[in-house]
Amino acid sequence: MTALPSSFDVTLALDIVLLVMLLVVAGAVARTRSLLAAIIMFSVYSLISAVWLVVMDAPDVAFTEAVVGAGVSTIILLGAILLTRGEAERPDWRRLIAPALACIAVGGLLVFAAIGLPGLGDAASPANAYVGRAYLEATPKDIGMPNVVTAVLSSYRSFDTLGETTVIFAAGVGVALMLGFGPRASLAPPSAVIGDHHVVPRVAAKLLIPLVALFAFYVQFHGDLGAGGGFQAGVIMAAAIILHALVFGLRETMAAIPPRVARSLASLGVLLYAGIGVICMMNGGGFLDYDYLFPPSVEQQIPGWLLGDSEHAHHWGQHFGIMLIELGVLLTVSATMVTIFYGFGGRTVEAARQEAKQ
Amino acid sequence: MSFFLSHFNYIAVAILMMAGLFVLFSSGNLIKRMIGLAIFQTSTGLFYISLAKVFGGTAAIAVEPGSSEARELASRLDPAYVAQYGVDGVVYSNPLPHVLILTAIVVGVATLAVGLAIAVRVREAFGSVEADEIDVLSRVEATQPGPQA
Amino acid sequence: MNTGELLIFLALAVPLFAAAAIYAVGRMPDVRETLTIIACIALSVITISMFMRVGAGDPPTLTVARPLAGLEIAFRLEPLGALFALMASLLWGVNSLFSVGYMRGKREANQTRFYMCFALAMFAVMGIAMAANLFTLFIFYEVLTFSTYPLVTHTGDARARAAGRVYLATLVGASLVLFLPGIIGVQIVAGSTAFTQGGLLPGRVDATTGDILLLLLVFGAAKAALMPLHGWLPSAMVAPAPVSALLHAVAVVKAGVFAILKVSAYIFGPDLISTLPAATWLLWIAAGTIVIASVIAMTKDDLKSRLAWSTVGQLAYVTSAALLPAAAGLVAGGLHMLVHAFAKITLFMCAGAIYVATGASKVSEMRGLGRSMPIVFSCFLIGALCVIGLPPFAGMWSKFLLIKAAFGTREWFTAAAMVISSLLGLLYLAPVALRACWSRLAMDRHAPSSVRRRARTGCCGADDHSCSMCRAVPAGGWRRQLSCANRGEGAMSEGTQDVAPKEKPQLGEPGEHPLSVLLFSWMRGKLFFRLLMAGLSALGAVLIALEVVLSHRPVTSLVNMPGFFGIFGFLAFGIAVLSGWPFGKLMRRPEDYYDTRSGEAGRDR
Amino acid sequence: MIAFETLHAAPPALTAHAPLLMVVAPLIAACAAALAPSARVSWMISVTGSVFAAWMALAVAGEVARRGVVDYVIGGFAPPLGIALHIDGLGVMVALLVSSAGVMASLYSGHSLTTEVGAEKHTLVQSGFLLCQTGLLGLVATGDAFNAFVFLEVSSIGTYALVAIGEKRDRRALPAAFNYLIMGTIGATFYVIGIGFLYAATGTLNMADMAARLATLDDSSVVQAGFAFVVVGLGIKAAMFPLHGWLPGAYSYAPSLISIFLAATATKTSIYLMARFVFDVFPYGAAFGQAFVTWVLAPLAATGAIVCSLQAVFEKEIRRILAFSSVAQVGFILLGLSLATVGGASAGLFYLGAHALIKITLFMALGGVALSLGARRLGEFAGVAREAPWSATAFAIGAASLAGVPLTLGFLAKWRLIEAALQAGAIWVVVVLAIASLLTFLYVGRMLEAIFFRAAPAGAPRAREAPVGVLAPLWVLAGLNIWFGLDASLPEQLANSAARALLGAAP
Repeated sequence: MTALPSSFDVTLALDIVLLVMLLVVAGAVARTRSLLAAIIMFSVYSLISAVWLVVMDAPDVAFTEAVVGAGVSTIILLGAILLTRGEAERPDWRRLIAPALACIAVGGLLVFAAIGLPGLGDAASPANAYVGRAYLEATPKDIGMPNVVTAVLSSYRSFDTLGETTVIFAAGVGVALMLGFGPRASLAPPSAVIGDHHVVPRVAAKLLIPLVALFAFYVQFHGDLGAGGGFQAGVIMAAAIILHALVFGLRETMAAIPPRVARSLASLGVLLYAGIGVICMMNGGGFLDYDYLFPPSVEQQIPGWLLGDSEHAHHWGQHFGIMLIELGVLLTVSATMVTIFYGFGGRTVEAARQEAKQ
Repeated sequence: MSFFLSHFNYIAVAILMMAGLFVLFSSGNLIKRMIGLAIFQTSTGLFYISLAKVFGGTAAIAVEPGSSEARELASRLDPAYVAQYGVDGVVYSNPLPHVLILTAIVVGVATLAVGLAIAVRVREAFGSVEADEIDVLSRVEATQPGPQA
Repeated sequence: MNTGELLIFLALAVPLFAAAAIYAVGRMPDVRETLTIIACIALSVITISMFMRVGAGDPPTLTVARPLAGLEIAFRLEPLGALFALMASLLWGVNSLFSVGYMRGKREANQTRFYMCFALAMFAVMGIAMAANLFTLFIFYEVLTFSTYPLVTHTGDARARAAGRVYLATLVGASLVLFLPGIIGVQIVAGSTAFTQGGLLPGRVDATTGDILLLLLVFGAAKAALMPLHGWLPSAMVAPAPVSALLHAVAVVKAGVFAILKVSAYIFGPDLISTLPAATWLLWIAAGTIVIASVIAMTKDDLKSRLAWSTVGQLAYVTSAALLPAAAGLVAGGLHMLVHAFAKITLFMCAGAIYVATGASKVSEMRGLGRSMPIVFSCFLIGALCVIGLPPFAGMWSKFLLIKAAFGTREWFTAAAMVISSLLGLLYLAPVALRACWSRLAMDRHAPSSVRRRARTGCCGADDHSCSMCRAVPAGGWRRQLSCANRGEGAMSEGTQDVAPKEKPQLGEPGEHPLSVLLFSWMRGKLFFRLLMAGLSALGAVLIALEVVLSHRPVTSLVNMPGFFGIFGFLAFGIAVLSGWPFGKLMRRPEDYYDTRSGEAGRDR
Repeated sequence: MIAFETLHAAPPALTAHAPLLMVVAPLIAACAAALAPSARVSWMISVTGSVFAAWMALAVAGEVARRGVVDYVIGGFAPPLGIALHIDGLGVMVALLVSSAGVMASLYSGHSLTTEVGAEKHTLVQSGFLLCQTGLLGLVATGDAFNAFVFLEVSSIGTYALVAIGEKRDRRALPAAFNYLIMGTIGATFYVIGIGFLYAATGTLNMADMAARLATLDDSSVVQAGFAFVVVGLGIKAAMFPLHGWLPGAYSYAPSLISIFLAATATKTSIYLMARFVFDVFPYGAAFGQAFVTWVLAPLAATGAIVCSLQAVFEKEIRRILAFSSVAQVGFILLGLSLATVGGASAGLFYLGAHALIKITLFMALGGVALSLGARRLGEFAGVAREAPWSATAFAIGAASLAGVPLTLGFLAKWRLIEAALQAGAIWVVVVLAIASLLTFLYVGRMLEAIFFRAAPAGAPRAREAPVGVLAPLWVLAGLNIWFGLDASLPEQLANSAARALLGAAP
């Protein structure tokens, strides 16, 4: 089966153009010595790859890459260089030989293998014809949900997602251990940083933050139907809080959501996720088998109109289960992102203080 | 030429990965290493997504069978192709790698956060984020006795 | 548990319990040493009753544990082992009495550790003696190594630590690299390592495997100090005299030759041994060891060093006996092991007594001392004559049996080596005592006469040829004697320094006996070395030339290559020498890596 | 001798879910520990979670002994669509190892953390420790290749930070943790790339399914590259020579709780996963896999065993000695596995278990003493035996076991390795083992000489004996070293069934 269209194809053209742009940006990151430039380039890299992902029919991934790669990663990186320094030292060219050789060797192996891969877009390749296709066919029957990616993520491979949520939680624990403690009293008052004359951003932020939070909820609950889900929503929710911290100062935000509460929420999210699994188990199913989310006596009480579609009524367990675990993911991701920001942000102010003293 | 086009993605992604790895290996600056690592991980995601693309496919969000949208999507393609590879008359891209890469991206940002947090602490402890300078200071440290509890 | 098993259990439990008890009462020296003596007596009673029971009925067997499928830690009483256990336990008692005197006299540190390790070593020896299989024997063989390591390094100075490192590295290295693979090989080939009457392996191995296993097992038992794995023994003589006695007479080297005897008798069996070419090679090596060690012993001025080299030679007698293709060899070997133990412990105790009393450790310093310490030197003479094998001492019988067995199996070379070595022994051991008694005191005119008088009171030790006795000096007198001895020591060394330049030039080293000077002084000339090198080169050339003519057992097709053996031999020799170099470097390198200098500065920051 | 066939450790309702509960119990405990109001409570939660996981691992062990393999489907979707846990004899062995190490470490943590980490961080440290345990157990239990990656990361991410908090004692913990993070992430990413190639070739992620499909495929460049990436990735994680650079630092400077747990488990689980890929997933009969084992794995393992033992001989800091020794011992384990016989695999896995026990003993004893002394270098440990005899003796037992002194577990482990090598006719392996063991003796001798036979310099700080809370688990472990040295039927049984599970189908 030929993989390529016979005529010129817009998708392929976009694909190639975007990849070339990615190559250029990656080269620029490698060359630049200014860390700020490298971070901005990396942000651009993420954004371009998000666009490329849309072209490649992966809107969910594109969404995540945009919020995580271009959003959160950039914030963390900027926070980090604020605390360290802005220039990288130029390495001696002789010390580039060994890395270059290693990279050429690994790259050679990759290219060697890539030549044996089926061509781009081959619908008959093992990757696309076997399990991938099976998901597309089985999802309407098993889950009854249009977004197959969400279905696979939260139901078929829900254990992966539990692990992934745990990774996020672990990152929160790690950052809190590294940066979360210390002389918190030295937090600078917001006026010293922002000043009262920054009225415009404050008013704008007051307007924006609820909207951003609302959008987060939209992304959260729309995940069944279109691109979106707990991760993206969680990051967006965190963005709202981070915006608050940026405009009103970390102390205000910490007063509203103390670091300890943020950490607790992160762990509660994972607990919620794992708890759903255990409930399914206690009702006689396997771990995370949402068909057993509620015992049969409860099942009969659920009115048919709740899901809006009688045809999908037998998927009630799946829907509720996915909703609940996505909620757990949202909690963990947003709380962890806030925790991470607190870590870096708290340090930022301290560092600024220390430098002012000297 | 056709072979080159159909495998261009893989080769480009391989080069991107190596660019990330090169930044990681060649740079002595811890922050820049983390950037390299992030590029390396992101590019790995691009590789998976390339695998998942199906020619003529659409995102794996089910289109109502028989709807106008489904008809419009099918009309662009050879009916035999749709019949063979479509699900309910629509050809979708493979959702599984998307799911995997969603996970991988999240793992990537987690790694980035922890790595940068450690880098910040390194700066606070050693006053530098350049690996060479830290090495020198570490070697000095090796001759110092440990603190007594 | 019947009586036999109970005896086995007690023989193991008594020394182990003694070790624990000694540690527990370490702060009370009198109680500690009483405990040691009581344990010695108890163990002797046990081993004597074991010895009486041997041969009556089924040998009692005691299985303690099965660590892995097919492996057992088990004990069984058999004649050779009972003999070894008896010998060791009796000598432990004698040695303990001696140690009390020696250690107190020298005011050594860490005495509790000393007695505890000694008891542990006896525990290991009992395990070795009664082991029912090679696996058990190996375990206790290693326990012996580790429990004696603190004894060898007892003084704790740099020299002792270096000796300890050589000791441990050689013994552990050989047992890891050679002994253990050999045992595992036996396990794989025979499915068991049990000591079996008439041999475990006959009928189960081909000649090549048998050769390899024999080489691994005999060289692996490095405690037997067969050349080239003998280096640890002379270097370990830095240890205190009771420890040397333990190493040379009671436990360590005897455990080595005992292991070889057991392997030969119960793993291979005399019949299989007689068919293995490796046994012949080993006999040659043993013969070489006998002669070379005796020659080296002649050149040593330090008495303990001389005795150590003598031990190397005498052990090779036992090894030879074990490898002679006749059961008679085993009997002779067992007897020689016993006799040598009693004789050597006498000699080492005498050396210790001389050292405690006068501080003299070199043969050259001992001239004339016999006049002040006649009992000690008489004992020394008896021990020496026993080692040499002169009638009417016990050594005669074992040597007689050994040489007879060698002749009986037509191993002329071995027989010749034994005879030559006995003659050499006559040259290097007997004169020590004779010259001490009949020469004038080395520092006669310079040392205060009180030294001699005090030296006389400090000495202890009595002996007849097969049983040693030790006279413990009443505790009250120790301190006085000690201070006298120390003062005497100081005075004597001063005296020696004064004397040295005035001594009239001699052909040999001071104290070297005239026969030795006569025989060997010519070796010290340059011409001799040139001649020697030329002779060796010529010999080598002849051997290489012979290669072309002689035929060999074809092992691989490579053998057909012209001059293969010459080249192979040269390369192997070169590799052996060169590989010794980095290892030696490793062992002797300065201890900077311990970080002592900065460490000391560091810990008192 | 425990007959696992008749072991019913848990009621049937729990046993049915035991494979999963083994993984999820520490996870829930981790969340609870993070919420705990005080350090004491979090410690109790940690102990409870670890004990529960170990209990479940025992229940799984009984099931595996009866049924051979335990599969547990998650979410009600059978593989290849869903994710299933898949535990065989090998998995049980490693799971028991990890969970019991977790119990020991958590018991120990009650006292060690108070001196090594600020009090405000205790709850989070316990949480991170439990997450690490979750990750390792999940890695062992899972039957899905990508799920294994996720758990690999779960176990790693928290650990990086946990290593880094060793900065309170030694600031070198920070660069070491950073290095560990970089190398660990590269390893995990390589693994993901390899899985990507395998997925491209087979279309599935379930390991059993993948194995079945690979068996029908021709040896293509895609599969070979997948193999290479998976093995290199896991090789980094397993500290396989020469990819071990991260390990000495990470083990040396971490708080002792973390060194204890990592030293006993982290590289072991990666070796486990690598073994599953090399022998189970890839058709071992294929010339490619065999060539890899013979010409790459075995020589590297041998080189690692010798070179790293040498490095340990010349190292000055006592924890670095142990860390280099760990790398060398990984070489021993891989040498056993590379024999590719049931005997060899059994010996290698036996060694794996033995080494875990030995290293946990050593690091725990060291932690107990070093806590009060603050010492790092060998010279500073002079005379510790007088001041802390119980810890020092336990250390000596562990060290003797490491060196392979008879009557200890380590000796039997070496015995089995040499026996397996001789049986497989691999004389050169015996030679390598002998040389490396000799070097092991050297560095073990150096450590013991410093601790036992050297007097502390005047004015040096005095070590205090470790508290009972440390000594109790420590002496349990030291006792196990001796007990198994006298009767190793339990580990032998586990290793044998593990080896059969691993190589049952191989020639």
